[in-house]
Amino acid sequence: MTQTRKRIPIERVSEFVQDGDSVWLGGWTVVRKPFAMAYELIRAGKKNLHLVNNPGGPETDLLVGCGCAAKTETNYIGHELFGHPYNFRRRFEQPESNQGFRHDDWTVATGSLRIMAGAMGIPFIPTKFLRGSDILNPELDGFRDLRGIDPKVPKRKFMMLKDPFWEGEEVVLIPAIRPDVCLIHAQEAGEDGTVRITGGLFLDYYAAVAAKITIVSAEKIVSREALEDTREENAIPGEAVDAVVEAPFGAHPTAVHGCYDNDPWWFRDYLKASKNEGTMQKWVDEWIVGPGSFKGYLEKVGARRLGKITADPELSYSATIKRRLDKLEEVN
Amino acid sequence: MTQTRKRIPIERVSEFVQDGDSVWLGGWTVVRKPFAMAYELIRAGKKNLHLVNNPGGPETDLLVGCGCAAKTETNYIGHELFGHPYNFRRRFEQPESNQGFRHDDWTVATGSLRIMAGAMGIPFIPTKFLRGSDILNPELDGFRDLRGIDPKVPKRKFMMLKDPFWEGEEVVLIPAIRPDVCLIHAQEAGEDGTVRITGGLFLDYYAAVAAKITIVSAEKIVSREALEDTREENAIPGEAVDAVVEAPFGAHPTAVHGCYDNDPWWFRDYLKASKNEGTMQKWVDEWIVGPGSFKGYLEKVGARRLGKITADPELSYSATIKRRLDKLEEVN
Amino acid sequence: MAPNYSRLEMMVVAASRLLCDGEKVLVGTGIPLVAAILAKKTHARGMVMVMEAVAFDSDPESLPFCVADPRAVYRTTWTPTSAEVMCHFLQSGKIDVGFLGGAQVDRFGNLNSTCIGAYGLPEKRFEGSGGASDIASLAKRTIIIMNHEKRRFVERVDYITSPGWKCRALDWKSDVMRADVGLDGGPHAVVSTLGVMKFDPSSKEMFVETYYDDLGVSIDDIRHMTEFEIDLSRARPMKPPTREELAVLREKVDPEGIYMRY
Amino acid sequence: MAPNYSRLEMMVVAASRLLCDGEKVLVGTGIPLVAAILAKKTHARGMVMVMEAVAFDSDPESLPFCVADPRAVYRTTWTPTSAEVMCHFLQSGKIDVGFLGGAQVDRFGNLNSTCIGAYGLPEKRFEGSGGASDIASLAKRTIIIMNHEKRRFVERVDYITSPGWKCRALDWKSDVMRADVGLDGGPHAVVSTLGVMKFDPSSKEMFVETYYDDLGVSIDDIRHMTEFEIDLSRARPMKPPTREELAVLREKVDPEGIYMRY
Repeated sequence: MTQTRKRIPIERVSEFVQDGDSVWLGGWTVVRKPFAMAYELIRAGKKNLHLVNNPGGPETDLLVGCGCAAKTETNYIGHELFGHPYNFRRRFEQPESNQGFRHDDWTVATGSLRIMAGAMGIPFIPTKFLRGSDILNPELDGFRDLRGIDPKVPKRKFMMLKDPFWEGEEVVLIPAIRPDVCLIHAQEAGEDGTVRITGGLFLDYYAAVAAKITIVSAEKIVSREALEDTREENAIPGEAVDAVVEAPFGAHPTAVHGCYDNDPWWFRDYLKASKNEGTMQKWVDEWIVGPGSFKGYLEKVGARRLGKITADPELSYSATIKRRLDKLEEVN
Repeated sequence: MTQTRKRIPIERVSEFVQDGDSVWLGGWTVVRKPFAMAYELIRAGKKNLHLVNNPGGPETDLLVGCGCAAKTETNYIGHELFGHPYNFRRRFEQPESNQGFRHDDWTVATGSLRIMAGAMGIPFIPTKFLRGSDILNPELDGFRDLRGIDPKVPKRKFMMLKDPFWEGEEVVLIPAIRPDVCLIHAQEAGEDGTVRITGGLFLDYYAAVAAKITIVSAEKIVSREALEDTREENAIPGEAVDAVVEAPFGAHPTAVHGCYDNDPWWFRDYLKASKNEGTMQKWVDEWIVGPGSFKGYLEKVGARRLGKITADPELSYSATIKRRLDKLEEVN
Repeated sequence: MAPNYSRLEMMVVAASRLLCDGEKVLVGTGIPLVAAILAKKTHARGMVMVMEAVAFDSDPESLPFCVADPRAVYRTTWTPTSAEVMCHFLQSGKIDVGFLGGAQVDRFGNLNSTCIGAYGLPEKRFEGSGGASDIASLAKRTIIIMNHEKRRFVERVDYITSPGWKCRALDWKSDVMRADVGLDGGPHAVVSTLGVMKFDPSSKEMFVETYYDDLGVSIDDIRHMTEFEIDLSRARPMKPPTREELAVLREKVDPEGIYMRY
Repeated sequence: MAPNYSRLEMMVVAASRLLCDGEKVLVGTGIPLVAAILAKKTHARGMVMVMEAVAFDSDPESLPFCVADPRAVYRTTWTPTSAEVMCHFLQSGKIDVGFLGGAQVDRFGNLNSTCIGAYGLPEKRFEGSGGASDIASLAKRTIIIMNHEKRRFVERVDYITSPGWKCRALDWKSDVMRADVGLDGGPHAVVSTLGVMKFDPSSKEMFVETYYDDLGVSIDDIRHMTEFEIDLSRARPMKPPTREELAVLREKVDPEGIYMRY
């Protein structure tokens, strides 16, 4: 077996990400998002990141809001039913806050195909989706002025080709996604990087393989022997992972199957704060800069709130938490 | 949950396969091959089948030897270290036994890509493999005279395309595989068709989704509740399966992880018999036609031999069986 | 006596009735999820409810907050990724019904969930397609559910996120029928807070099939709340929710009022 | 005193020595498997042994009979399919070493495992490429292992299953260097029952690096058993197997003699 020990402390994550890198953020909207690592990137003041994911959640809105991202390339950025991605929106709706920000719209299926192509090392893949939609409208291509110039952006958004093999249908060729860095949060990982994920892998395996560098934070670092016992549940081989971080509650405020649920208090506060630049900056100071570390952040969240969102082991989610922000009761 | 009960007796399998169909045979060379179902096709006298698999094992050599197959399209047909696929070979080496038989050569990786494309419903997929190899040599295309004529054969074997998105590499477009029928043997299945496979799924999921009709035989039919408990190990959803058959030892003489090992006595006898048409026909009469059913076949194999190959539950294979055919001891 | 249910509830019940037992239904986050679960817990027990992120043949005990929610995979027997759900099942034509919300719809059932106003400098930017464009493209039929407002039922959507019956040509310079760009399926119904709209088999334009008469909705209300001219000639009153439908919706599907905002 | 080991054993030991600790090695069924397991159980404990069907980071306790054998996945932590191994790891350039057998090899390391004679009507038809063509195409380097016979070391292989240094052009009408068809990597060594051959960095032609002197092999033997002209000027004697190498091979790797035919 491979002998490499890849464990690093969370403070070292930002060394693996360079300004300007394309970064895939694993998970799905408000589930299993690599928040502890995203907070590190913000504290390290990363700039000009090109964020790719499928789809993006609060971590993406936050990185946009903190000025870390110059480009987003995804099918969705939002908080599901909790509310709207105000930082992301502001870049569009208020030209003065745009700051050269660019966004390229895709879809869940085509993003899946594109990161699969990236994992396979092939430059493109055909699809039957996108025909008839403005998502391919060349006049509405958010990356139009970057194509052929920015090496992290494909030279074209798509190409049509008539199938030469079967019925001769016109299909759409779409480019692979090739991230520089992939950040994933998982339930368990081994010292060698093997990753166990339950209750939904999303596209994390493909992204881990497609990226040049992959870092996984996990609720728990487990032994090789434990991972041998869960073989059919292990989702990513250690060979696709460059570093692992032990970070309990490392996806907070998003949910982790079998571990904890969404933190509605976080969403309530964040949504209120993110509605304008000023309150947003105050929120960042209070919740990210101030605590100074992920440990400090969790202490600020508090054991009672973390207890409230802890999952029922049988159900894999919290059976008691309330999720309506307008009727939320305080915990303290 | 879906309520459909899809269980059929093994005798009904042949109703799902029509003469001339393209048939995907699951498993991998000498592992988890759908033998009980292949024997049914032989007893039913199926003709002109177009066999696709990745790769083929003794079941393919046998179907070729029994005159059931008019075409094979795969990367390998053989018995691994046990010996050579004499029936398949004869179609090439002895023109008088060719009978219009056609073979199209591929590779493991490109066969994988092609059945993935079939599962995705896209007509082709790009690859970086095959360049520089005679496998694409247009003058050595085994299906050359069928292209554009036989609707089960792609109009072309491949097409070159210069990548328009990234570095401009010349890649090879290869056609999807779209089987009419997929036959798989698994460790467990539910009445609704959900399939649990451990120790190697091979390409069975993709083939099950790509095929118009999928039939799964399983060592054991298990309850919905049992399948809920093994969720992360379940490989194929019931929605991709049209019928399930309970067939203990249904992959004999090939190995099934956790259940039984290869039967070396079978390979010894088959290899000896398959060296010429006459002894082959005798073998078929003795082992397939004579016993009349899979039950009769297993009785003929005998409980002692089946006991010998039964897997150690901890190891998932038999720790005691000897695999050198030249030193095999009899069991009776 | 005033009805004891809301237009939101009527909308969810009306939508749930369009789902049939035995169908594979690919459901989006939000109200579609509520209506699909209601169907599954009433008349369509054998419906296979699929969500793009991970849930396949889902039968949740507690209402999922999104399509990736651990509630959605409780006691399922398969946890695919969006590669399997969207690329293998949807792209290969194996999904019977797509069930979607949106911000704008037009007479041909084109859906916009991207932005209001010009794409480059919109008045309002939304979260984006998610899987909506994919689902509307290749499900065998699509059901749309949304609030009935004039700014939502528009003459022409500002951006075609999800193609309806008449959508962009492959040169993206004109509009053509969806079959001309290789798409099967198409919008089957738009279920709103005022009624249920369907599409004329020959013109492919939206018409009113039923309206929520019992809740005081008139066909004139629909006319006024719809920016484009809509055929009202076939409109008939909607059958109110049954006691069972309301009870299951309120007590089992969304007791917390997460989506129904009681 | 005559050596207490066979040419087959020397070949397996010589091949195992070419594998390095820490490398990801994609191994074919048969003798390559034996040599790779020997390396893993001696000097290359941290080598990641991968097999195309399912085994990833394999460290079997009992010799697998093929790359799909349950023995290959015993206590592994991941069971991929050939889609992951071949398409994700190999195609994307993540495999360090490909390790293959074959029926014929030529001076440029092209391998044939398809047929002897004309493709349409061969003297001898073999099982086919399996994963050999893929592995030889995109592993960072390829090691070939085969019996040294004149009918196997040929001027020109009858069919290029697996491309070597000079292979088919993209019009399939001429031969070109592999870089010209977009392939990286290439044959690194051919380990035979007589010696170890490498490829000249500039001409890309095979030359003899070592021969099994202790077993009575001379460079003239290699010349006579090779159909094409081969450079012998750099040949030096091979270091015999160590006691440990032989002990591990005989007692741990293949005690039954399945591959080694004791």
